[in-house]
Amino acid sequence: MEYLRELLTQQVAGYDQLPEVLQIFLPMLLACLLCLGLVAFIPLVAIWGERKVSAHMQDRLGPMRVGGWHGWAQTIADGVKLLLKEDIVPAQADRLLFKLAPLVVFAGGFAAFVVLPFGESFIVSDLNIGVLYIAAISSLGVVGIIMAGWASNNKYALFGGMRAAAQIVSYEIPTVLAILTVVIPVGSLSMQEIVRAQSGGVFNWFIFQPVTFLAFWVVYLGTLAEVNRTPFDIPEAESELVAGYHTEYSGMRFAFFFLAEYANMFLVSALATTLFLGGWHGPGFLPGPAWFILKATALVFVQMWLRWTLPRLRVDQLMHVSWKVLLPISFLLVLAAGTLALWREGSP
Amino acid sequence: MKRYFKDIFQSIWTVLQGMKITGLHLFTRSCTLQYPSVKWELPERSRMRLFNKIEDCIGCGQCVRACPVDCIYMTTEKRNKEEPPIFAADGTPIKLRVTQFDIDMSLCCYCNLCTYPCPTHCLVMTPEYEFAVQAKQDFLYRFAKDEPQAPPKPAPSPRPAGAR
Amino acid sequence: MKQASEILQTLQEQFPDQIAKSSQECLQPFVVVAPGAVAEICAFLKNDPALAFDTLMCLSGVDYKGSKTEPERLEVVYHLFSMRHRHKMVLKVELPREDPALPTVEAVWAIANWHEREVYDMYGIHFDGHSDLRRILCPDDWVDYPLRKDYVQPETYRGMPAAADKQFAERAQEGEDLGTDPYQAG
Amino acid sequence: MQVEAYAGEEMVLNMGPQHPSTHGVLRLELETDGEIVRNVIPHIGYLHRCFEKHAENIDYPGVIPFCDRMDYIASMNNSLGYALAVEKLMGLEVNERVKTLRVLMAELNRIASHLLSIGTYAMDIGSFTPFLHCFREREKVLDLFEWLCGARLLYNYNWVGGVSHDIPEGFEAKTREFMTQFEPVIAEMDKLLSYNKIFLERTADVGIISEEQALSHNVTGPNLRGSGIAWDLRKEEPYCGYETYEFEVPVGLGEHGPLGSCWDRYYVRIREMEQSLGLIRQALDRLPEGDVHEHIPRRVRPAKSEVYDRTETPRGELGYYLVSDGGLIPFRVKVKSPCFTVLSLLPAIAKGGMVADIIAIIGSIDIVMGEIDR
Repeated sequence: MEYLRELLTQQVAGYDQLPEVLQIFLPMLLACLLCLGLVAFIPLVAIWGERKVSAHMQDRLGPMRVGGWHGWAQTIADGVKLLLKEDIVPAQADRLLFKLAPLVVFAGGFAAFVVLPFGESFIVSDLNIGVLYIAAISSLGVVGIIMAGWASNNKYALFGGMRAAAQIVSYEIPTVLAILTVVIPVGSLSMQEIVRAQSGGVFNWFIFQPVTFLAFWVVYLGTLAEVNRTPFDIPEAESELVAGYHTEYSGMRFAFFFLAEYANMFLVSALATTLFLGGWHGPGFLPGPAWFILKATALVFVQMWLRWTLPRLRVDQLMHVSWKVLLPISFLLVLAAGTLALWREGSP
Repeated sequence: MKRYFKDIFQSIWTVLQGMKITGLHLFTRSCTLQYPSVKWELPERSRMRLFNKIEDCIGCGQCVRACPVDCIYMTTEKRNKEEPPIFAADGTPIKLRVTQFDIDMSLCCYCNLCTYPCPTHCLVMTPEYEFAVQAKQDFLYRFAKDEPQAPPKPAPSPRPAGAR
Repeated sequence: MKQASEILQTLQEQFPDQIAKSSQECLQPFVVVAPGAVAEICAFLKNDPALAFDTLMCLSGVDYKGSKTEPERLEVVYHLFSMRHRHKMVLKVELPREDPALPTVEAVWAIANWHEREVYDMYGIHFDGHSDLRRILCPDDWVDYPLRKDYVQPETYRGMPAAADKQFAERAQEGEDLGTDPYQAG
Repeated sequence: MQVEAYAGEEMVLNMGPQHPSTHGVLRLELETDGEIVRNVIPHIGYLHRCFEKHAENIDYPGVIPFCDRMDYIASMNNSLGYALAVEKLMGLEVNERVKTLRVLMAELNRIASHLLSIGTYAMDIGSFTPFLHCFREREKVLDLFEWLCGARLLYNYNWVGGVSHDIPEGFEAKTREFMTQFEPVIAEMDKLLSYNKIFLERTADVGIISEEQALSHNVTGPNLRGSGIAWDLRKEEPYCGYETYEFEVPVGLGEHGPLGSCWDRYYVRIREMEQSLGLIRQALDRLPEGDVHEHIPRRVRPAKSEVYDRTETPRGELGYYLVSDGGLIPFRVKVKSPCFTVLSLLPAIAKGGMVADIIAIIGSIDIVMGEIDR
């Protein structure tokens, strides 16, 4: 944001003549709009991408008509259709919560984009507690999901909401613990600091370090569960719960859930990129932001690949994976990371 | 404990194997036919739309009796002796005037039982498959061309439900 | 493996009074037993080690009203099979068309539960002692028993028309104008 | 004590008749306690089309299209059972070519049916890709059928005393081609789905049908064989000359958990497809000459008699009880549906499981509502 302000001061004549409030506020607004654009744009691409990936994995073609080349405009057309649909609120639903829930889910994903370091200076706000902020704000979505499940006054939705709550809360713990293994050697919670700590070649990325290599997989699995993707998609398990917590939603409200899901997919991939894959670092022939997006996209692709390969776990098995497999591993990893850090400090 | 690690290993291994297969399928040719621009050539035996070449129909009513869902309606009357003799394409003399030959395609079950007994093979199922219409009544295909000449008989009493 | 005649003989020895009649000449020999004894006989057929009819293949009702060859009655037919000995038999029970009732064989073969519900649903035959004798295919408040030969379809069900509308061809024949025939036009 | 205190916490969940994975219009009344299912009450009849009443009002050949529509996934096998029953009633013997063609088509149809059942089962468990891979293969079988008799789903192929069409020219070669490319697909399905750890976890100790339950509920077909009983009517009561073919009857072995689980039933179907391939190959090899319309009677009018005849369809033992009073229309046609009997077992095996298990069980018993409701 500071960068944006500097940019505006240099480029726009008379910008420093504006009132001080506006000088601070305008870059904020611009940054917000940029973020919103990203949050809206990334899902559009991701949804189209997922449809194409799934189609080709299943020997189909996927959308081919809208927009000409491989149906690139299909998601836009779908979005327009969803916008134009009738807004239905079930008669017995809790109207306020019902309407609020998609916004809460969407806002959670949206707010987390603030601390994503797209490039050396491409970050809205480099909070010094960036990692903590992301862990906290991205869990806001679960509140929205429970609201949706409860407010719909539908038993399937309720089931979905309850499952989501149990799942997201359980997987938060191993994920955050595994993230700690990165925070310990870096000594900072700032996203930019973490990226900077991985500078100097591919082998300085945390994924190629002894302890954090395992931590990467724990984080990847944990975040996969947090964004409700297969094999952990039980809150919206369509063959069991029809559509889970968004059974009763249609039109634009459903689109919000949908956008939030894909925005979250990108978000957790971007988080993993920042923490383990060197963020915007990469060979010089591409700019930093391009590397960042490329790496995150690759992780999103793996998420899709998994989804179109695997069946779905059952609730108890899901809990088993979290509490009996990932949690012990992440504890061990934190222990190992701490020992390593102490050992390194002792022998410089 | 051993089982615990074996399970973890097996999960990872089978997941990777599955991913290998789906990954390979990414690059195999897809089998989609882009329907409205590429049309499917149906084999000649395809049973789609019914067609009756009314010029060859001798009005024997075998199709009406064979139809298990009663979707063919036929009314005939005797041709006068004085009228010039006419023949179907295969030489069968036509002794009856077909004044009604209606097929309600919305009732048809595409079983093909009506075309087998047809002695002049004038009733056939064609491989044409695009015949959607806007209104259900447009599915009533009326093939008869002749007008009844004798005074019409009183309409038969409606069929009792569930009986034939 | 036992022949039908041997099975009949065993049954006749065991239940001399309950066997109404039997036929050995037809395609599949059958035994007709008294309605009241059917549960007892079935239990015997299943538990006797030499017979061991462990599966009930089929349980059907038949309404003989209007038959050209048979007297008017209802019939319940049990097709039994023994997986162990690989032999079959057909057991029949004849019932009057008014207030038909016979004991259930649910306790002998669990599948009889649903089969008997279906027969009750379609023919109105009561199975005494059945644990859950509700209609199974028709709605709970359906009137009359559809597979009886004298069944008349109701005009309406809960205010909805139950009979089919008049077909288009009939309407056209009565002179109603249904527009042009697209087949002829195009 | 504790349980009683929470007795009011149970919730009734109405699953179906419109639900993505109740395989048609099955309605289940679940009494759930959280995720645990305390009781299941199946309600059927939503697809009741009065088959038996219809059959009492149409002549014998006219019933065949309606038979096709009962188990619409395996129409060839359905009409085969009916045709055989009527032939038995009339004492009609068909020639060898008809018999071989019937076996050929029944086995092709069995593959198509099992592909659908496996594919939808994968989808019930949450895996989409196998579903479409199965459907892609199934389409190829349906293409063959369309070439043969003009219809893709409801064939009206098996007639009383014969079949409707002889095979078109080049059909043999095309079938062999299909078989060569289909065999690797089974192996691929094994890798992608059967031995996937998540799939095993979801299915291998769920929905156990014991031998005793299976016999008492007259469970038949792959569901019975999944419980370890090698019972196949094609072996035990051969029809259409099945006794002259070489094939094995795959049974569940309980390799991954207790015998008779969902996984065993699923895997029996995979192995059965392989056996069907062998049967098709044998049938193609021997295909004798003959006229397929040779024994079709001008008028189907059996003498007064009755018969119960059963055949092995992909879903199990399909029985037809026919009563003839010597007329042109059947006096009574009763169908014993294999799905009907196995569905009656659902409450017994589903109690105490989780909601997700209900789906796994329904998928594994492979029901078609059209046949249950008739």
